[in-house]
Amino acid sequence: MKTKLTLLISALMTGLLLHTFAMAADADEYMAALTKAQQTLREAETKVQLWSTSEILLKDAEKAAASGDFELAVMLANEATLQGELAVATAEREKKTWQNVVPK
Amino acid sequence: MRLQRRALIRSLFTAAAVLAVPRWLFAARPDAAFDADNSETVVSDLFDGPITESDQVTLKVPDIAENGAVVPVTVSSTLADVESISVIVDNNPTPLVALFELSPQSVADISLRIKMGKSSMVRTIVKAGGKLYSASKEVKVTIGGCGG
Amino acid sequence: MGKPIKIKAKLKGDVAQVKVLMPHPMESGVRVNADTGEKVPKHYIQEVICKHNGSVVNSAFWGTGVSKDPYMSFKFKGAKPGDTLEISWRDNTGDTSVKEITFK
Amino acid sequence: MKRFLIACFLFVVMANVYATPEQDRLALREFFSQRFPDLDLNEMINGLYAFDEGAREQWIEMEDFPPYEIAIEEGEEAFVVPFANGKSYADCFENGGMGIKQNYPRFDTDSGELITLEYAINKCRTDNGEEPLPWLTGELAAISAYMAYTSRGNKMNVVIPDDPRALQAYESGKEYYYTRRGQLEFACENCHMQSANNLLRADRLSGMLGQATHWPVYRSKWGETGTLHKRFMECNVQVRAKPYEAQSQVYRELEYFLSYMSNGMEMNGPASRR
Repeated sequence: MKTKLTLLISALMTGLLLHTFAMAADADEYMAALTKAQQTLREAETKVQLWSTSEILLKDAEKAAASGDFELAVMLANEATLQGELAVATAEREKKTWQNVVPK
Repeated sequence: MRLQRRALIRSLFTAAAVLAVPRWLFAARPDAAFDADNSETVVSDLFDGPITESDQVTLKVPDIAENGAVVPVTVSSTLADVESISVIVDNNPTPLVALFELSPQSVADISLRIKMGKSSMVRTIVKAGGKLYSASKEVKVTIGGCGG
Repeated sequence: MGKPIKIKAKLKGDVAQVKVLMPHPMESGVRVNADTGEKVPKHYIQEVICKHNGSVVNSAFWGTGVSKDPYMSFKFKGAKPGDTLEISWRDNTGDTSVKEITFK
Repeated sequence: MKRFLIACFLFVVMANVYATPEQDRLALREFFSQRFPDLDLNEMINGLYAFDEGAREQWIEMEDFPPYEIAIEEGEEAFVVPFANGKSYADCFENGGMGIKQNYPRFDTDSGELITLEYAINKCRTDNGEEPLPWLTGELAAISAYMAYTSRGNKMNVVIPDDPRALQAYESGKEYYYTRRGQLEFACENCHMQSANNLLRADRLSGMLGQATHWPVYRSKWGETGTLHKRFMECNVQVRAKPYEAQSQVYRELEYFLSYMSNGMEMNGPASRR
């Protein structure tokens, strides 16, 4: 009985510990994701191509991180990065092609 | 009880009209009819007696409203002795939009801009010579978002 | 005191054609303020009284379904140059506005 | 010979890429006369009402007593009130500010600034020690509406002076107009040239010609009179692109291009729209 209890407690402790580690990793991961997203969005902005949706994602990511949900925060930041990359891709493509639609 | 009270209020209105307090007080605003949430109640609150559809009442509204926030409505009539004109939008939260009471000097020709939340039958009831006449037409309201 | 009423009136023979614009928010009590998320309270014109030389030719009773900055037009007989036309409204808050013009 | 051919080739390429603003304008009119062979292009100052008979009838009824008249009156009242220093708006503008809207935006070759009418109104205030007014609606839009009203019937006459900075501003505005952007990847051009007169959901799209002649506008959707830049912001949001600030460089350049394209068309502001 006593052994069983000890086992249970140690199992719980290990679980908690692992969870804490996982969280720590996620916080770093989030900071990295956030930095990348911010850089990408800034690039989109300098190319006059920022979407109206991207900064909202970053705000939501910050909120999620503040409440400790790093998994969601990382996901949202990555989504913002993806939007920024798409916007930059549009900018680069349009630079070459916009002239084609001007009536001549 | 409610009916009795309404009858009482109505007789008070009549008394007021007969006494002709300041002359412009044809009647008080029929608040209950304006608060009613369906056309049937509006009509029964405002009017007694049969209502006849009449081609002497013209209701001009667009088939498709350009903007539900501003729908132009014109009501005119060739009937003699028009006393009042009402505008009712069935599907509005409170269907009674307007009630105009006209003096004998008036020409029955009124325009107004109204709000419509969604597509609806728009109707007008004209009281002339003590009798009730109506005209109605459906107006489609589209859900926009862009435009300009 | 409400905003000033704007009146355009002209005579065609002895028939007066009157067009009126009344700056007013005409809040139906249904609209939600996007910033606060709260319903904007009802604020709408309930009565418009039109007098020719002091006697009423048209009294209009309105609900919440009249558009913002309401417009109405009407006609009446028996008007001549020099006659007066007075239009006044009263809203559900007790606010009023009055305007008088003289027919040319 | 080879060098001559290259020169010729380069000339053709350059001529193609660097069409003059006037060539752009004429090509644009040609584009619309081919798209709408039966339409008097001058009607396009009335936006979608040039295309849609049902909507046009309702608009004409609005014109019976248009709600922007409130703004014209308020604008006139505000316009004549002197500033604390005794000067007034009339002192800031040529011809006392009357009948001049068709010349805006104008490029100031001294300061290198691109000046829209609204920009000039607020500049007039700050130059005279007054606080600037909010850009989108209210008093500024009303003053602009009044000034537009006094300019009715004049022909749009935006000038691009012989200054590389002015031409650059025009070119930037042009590039902005034709560049797809936002999550929906729409350029101004997609809606207002290719799809002019088409329905986008329930809304009929206006054409680009004449889009700059009729501002400010009382939009029923807004329930008040607002400026062109308010509409730019709305357009951006509709394609899910982040809008710029009103009177930002980007929007002033866009207005410059858009207005130049309407050159020769009748000024008809302020206007009412759905």
